[in-house]
Amino acid sequence: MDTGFQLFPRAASQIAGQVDALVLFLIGISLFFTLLIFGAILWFIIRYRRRSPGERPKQIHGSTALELTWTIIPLLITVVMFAWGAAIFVKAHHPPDDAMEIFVIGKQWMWKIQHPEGRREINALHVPLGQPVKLTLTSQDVIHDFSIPAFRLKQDVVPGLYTSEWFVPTRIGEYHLFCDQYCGAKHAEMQGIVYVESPADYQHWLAGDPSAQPPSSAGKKLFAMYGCESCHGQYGPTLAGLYGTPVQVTDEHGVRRTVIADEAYLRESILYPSVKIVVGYPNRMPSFKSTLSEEQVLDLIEFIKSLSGAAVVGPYQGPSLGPATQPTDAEPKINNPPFANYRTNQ
Amino acid sequence: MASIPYIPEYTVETYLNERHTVASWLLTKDHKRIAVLFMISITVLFAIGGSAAVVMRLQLLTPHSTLVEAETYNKLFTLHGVVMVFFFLVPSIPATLGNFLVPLMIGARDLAFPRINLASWYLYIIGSTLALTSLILGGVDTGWTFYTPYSSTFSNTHVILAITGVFIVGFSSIFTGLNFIVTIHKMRCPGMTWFRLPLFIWSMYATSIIFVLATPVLAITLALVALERILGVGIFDPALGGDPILFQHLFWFYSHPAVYIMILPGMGVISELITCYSRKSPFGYVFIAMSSLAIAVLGFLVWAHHMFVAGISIYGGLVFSMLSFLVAIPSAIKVFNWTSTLYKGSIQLDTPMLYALGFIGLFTIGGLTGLFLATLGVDMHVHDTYFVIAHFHYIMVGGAVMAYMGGLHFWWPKITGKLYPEVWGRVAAAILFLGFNLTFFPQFILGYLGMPRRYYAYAPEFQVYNVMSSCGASILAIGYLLPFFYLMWSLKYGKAAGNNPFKAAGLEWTTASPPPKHNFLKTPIAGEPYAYHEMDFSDV
Amino acid sequence: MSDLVAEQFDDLAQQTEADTLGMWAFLATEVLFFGGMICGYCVYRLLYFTAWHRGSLVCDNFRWLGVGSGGWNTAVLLTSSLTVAIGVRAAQLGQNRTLSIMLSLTLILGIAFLAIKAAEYTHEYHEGVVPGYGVFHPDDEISADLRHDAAQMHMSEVVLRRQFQLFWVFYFFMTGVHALHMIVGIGLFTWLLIETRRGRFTPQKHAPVELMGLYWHFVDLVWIFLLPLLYLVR
Amino acid sequence: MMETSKEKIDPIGLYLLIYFILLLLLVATLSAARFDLGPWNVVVALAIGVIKALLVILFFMHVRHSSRLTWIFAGAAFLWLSLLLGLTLSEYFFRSSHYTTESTAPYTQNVDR
Repeated sequence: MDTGFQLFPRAASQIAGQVDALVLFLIGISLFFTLLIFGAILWFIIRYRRRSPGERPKQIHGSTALELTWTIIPLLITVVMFAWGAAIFVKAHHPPDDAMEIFVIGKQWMWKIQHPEGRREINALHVPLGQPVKLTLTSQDVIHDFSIPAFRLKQDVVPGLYTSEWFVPTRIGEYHLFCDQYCGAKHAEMQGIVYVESPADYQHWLAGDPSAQPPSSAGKKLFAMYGCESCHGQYGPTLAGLYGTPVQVTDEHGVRRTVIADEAYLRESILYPSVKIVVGYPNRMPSFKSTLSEEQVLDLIEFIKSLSGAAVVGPYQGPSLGPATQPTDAEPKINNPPFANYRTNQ
Repeated sequence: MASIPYIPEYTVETYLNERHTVASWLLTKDHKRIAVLFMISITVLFAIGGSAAVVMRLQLLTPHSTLVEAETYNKLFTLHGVVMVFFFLVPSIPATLGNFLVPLMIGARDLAFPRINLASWYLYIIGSTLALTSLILGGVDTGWTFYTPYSSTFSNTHVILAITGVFIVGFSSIFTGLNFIVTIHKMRCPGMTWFRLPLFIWSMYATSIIFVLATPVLAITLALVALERILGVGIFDPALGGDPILFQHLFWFYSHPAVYIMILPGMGVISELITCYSRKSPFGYVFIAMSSLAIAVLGFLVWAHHMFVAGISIYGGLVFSMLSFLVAIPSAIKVFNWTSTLYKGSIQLDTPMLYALGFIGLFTIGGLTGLFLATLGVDMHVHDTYFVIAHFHYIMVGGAVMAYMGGLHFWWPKITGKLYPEVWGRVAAAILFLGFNLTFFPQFILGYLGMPRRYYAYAPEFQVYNVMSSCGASILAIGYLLPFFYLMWSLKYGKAAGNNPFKAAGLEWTTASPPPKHNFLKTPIAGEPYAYHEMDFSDV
Repeated sequence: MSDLVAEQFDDLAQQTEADTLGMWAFLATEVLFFGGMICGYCVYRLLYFTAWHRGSLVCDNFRWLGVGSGGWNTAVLLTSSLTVAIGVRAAQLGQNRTLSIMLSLTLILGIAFLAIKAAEYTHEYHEGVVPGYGVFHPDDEISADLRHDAAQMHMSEVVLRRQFQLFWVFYFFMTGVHALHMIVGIGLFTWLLIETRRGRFTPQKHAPVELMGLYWHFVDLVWIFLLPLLYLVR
Repeated sequence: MMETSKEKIDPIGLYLLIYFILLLLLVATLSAARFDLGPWNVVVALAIGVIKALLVILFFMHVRHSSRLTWIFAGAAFLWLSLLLGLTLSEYFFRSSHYTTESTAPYTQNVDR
């Protein structure tokens, strides 16, 4: 981190150059108008200083032509500013389809970052050079803001909402990662470092950590640790090949229905098992709501999915993954439960 | 201009010496006394907010200073924000100069509802007492924006007390706005048509529209946050089904028009100062007046430019960015018209004029940097950094406070009947201008380098600019203390000011200073505004 | 200057116009005050329509003679608006007897409104839908409906319960603030009744009656919009 | 009310008529709620509400023969309300289909207060 006399932060992402160009244009415009105003004032107060106490200047009440000029010209300039800024903004909110997906959870005063290959890191983000990276962000408590000045990017991390941002690192090095939205006492300590490495170094780093294993194997360990196999071996419903298949369930007030065992169903059965009981089995499964963390639930779901060998890839999510827009009066779409078609191949 | 013969002011009974009992001040219905009461209470609050700022600047001298820990620093910037925004900037010009001058400038004996005006002061006192009690009991650490779910669920500081204080002071400004609107509509003296109104009155009218139409939404939003905090229900807390972005929508629906509440009165003061000290009628009077209204109305359409990165949709970003550029145009018109008013004038650089010219310069920079923030592409980078801090301080401190100081000096003879020392005034204005620029210009660079706001410690490479900023802050502090001293000094030793010491046009300068209880001995007849061509400057 | 006109006004007409304008400006703040709540309500209605639909059905089930309590309340308030309007007319004509009758009728109707509201609140308390620390346990019949809705909407029942609770937060907050305005209105009208008995109002000087009338009509106006928003979400 | 001169006083009959219409509209609102018109339910209910509101404002609040200024004040209040509702709801409405994390809230503690 060189601490020389900087005017501009280093540009290390694909839009950094464009944002800097736009800012130079804006600085140019501002400089022009500032000098125009300051110059005019200085010139007038010298040229028209009061020469005698009784001096009475000739009154000028205004000129509509002049007024129109300094209404229309600023209007045109602002239209250009708007268009240029909007172009960058829209581009920055449409990631390419081949972007590498990284899942970021903001938690009070630390960043938990999870790579697709399962590698997890705290307050650090390793990204390969030149590879488009899409971050999917959410928060566990208050609003944070994932901001990387060198990439000229920031996106609020809102609890209860998936927001996303994407970039293409263009320069190897270590860059600041700040939390930009006030989030409590240690808001100033919620910082991190973004390491941009060459693809080779990145793979090396990725492979370097033995503990990192794909979530499904982590899920397998959890499955054993919490004794799930003791029931789901014989008494409880078998989980092999369960994912994606219809299941006969009776919900609490005795209505028997078939439900597709997607992530939402798996997740609900882990956290609130009594809501849907598989036909033919007693309602004896304990709730794991208070014992399992979010990552563990995701790992378990991955493990169950690996039992049936399925991996569902989700479509592009759009700029901010906010609260679901309830289908107001339309017939509820059975085949589109929120969680199902969101990619979770951790 | 019907000019009233000059009456030595000591023989006539003025609003200051008609009665001296404490009750005559605390239960007064005279708009001039209420203005003075506001002036005192606002100065006290400004001092509290300012001292918080000084401690923050000292903390930021070094990257990891231990002057104050994290929690204390968070409480300091919240206090600085809440006190400066709700208790100083919003009421400063309307409640002091506005209360004093609106009836005088339109030739009325008093505001339409004097008792409501006094109630407004009492609400202000109750509100500020509550806010300061929350400070004494341990302070609030949510920032003046009270963003949920932090303020409603996660913060364990005195949020409800502070919210009640701000809720009550909101009604104080509603009452002021109500009073001004009805007074300007119904109590103008004969001959005072709408387009003969002084431009200060136009800006007061526009500010009152915002007071009346925006403040209630803040009141209800803070009430919802307090409700959520007390009952633990999830209005804005996503863990309980709420939506934090809804809070931001409702909060900024008030808070952006609130920044126009802060700047519009300043613009009104500047129009008066520029015309008086260049002895010229304003260039494009109608355009300046209408741009005040345009700012007030357009100000309500732009609030979500505070939320470009908060998770709103692209549609929202595009619409609000476009509207935010529209609201910049009327401000540009005003700046161009002020500068043109100087053309071919007879300019005298007295203290108020220095403040006015300082205002125009700094407001121009503040306004132009606002365009950076309204541009979507750039806001992605500079949102919630020191760039934003520099921008709004250029508008609020460089603009609103500079105008408040200019207005205070310009009408000080009319309010107190005493002249302030001219030389000291100019020295203070110069110090203020220099100190201000040294404090806030480096923060633009800090912001673009990416230093986030509300950080009590920062990365070492930002230290150079922070040190410059802290030095500037100390000069700025001196710049504010100086006027306090020589204005107090002038109360006793200042020369007696006649009716119109600065040869300004306006009905308030036709009556005695300080004016009698009912402002005018007989109801004036208003002629052309800014009639500097008819005025006789012989006896200067 | 007779005590009829305050010192800062030139004549009575100016004072009346100023008072009316002042009242309308104040009502504008009230519109925005309720507007903030309605904005929050509408956003959540857009986001959580199922919960809003269920909540509205529950709050409309407090019925008497086949008409929901919302309907009865609106009828009561409309009648009180009538009596206020006739009362104001009587004040203008100086018929003090009619004025005092109308004012007392308005008071009775106002208290009737609050009584219906109180009955409704207790009913809802017994149904367990009052949100707040540990008080939110909708009784089984409502919970069953919620589970059915959750299953139909294919979402977790716990989440729907939270959204359902949010409906009740808005219901109690909006009707609560409205009831508060009713209580203030009743207090003002009691003061008006006392002043009328003292014969203070003449055809020239009856501004307080008109202003309080405007305030009462506004509170009735708010309820006119609260009825479809809260009770009739279908 | 503008001046208190005689001709501005409305006959009692007018008030009774307006009151009767308002009751009719109330019955209409309640009965309209019984039919399931889908999204149109909201529109009908609010439309009747607006008509009732206009009746109360124009006749009971005497705005009918008040100064044009009172019209502007009343109109401004409701215009600003529509500004707040319109812009906020349109922003929510145009949000791309995103998925609330509530049903899948990545919380370790699913608070159920």
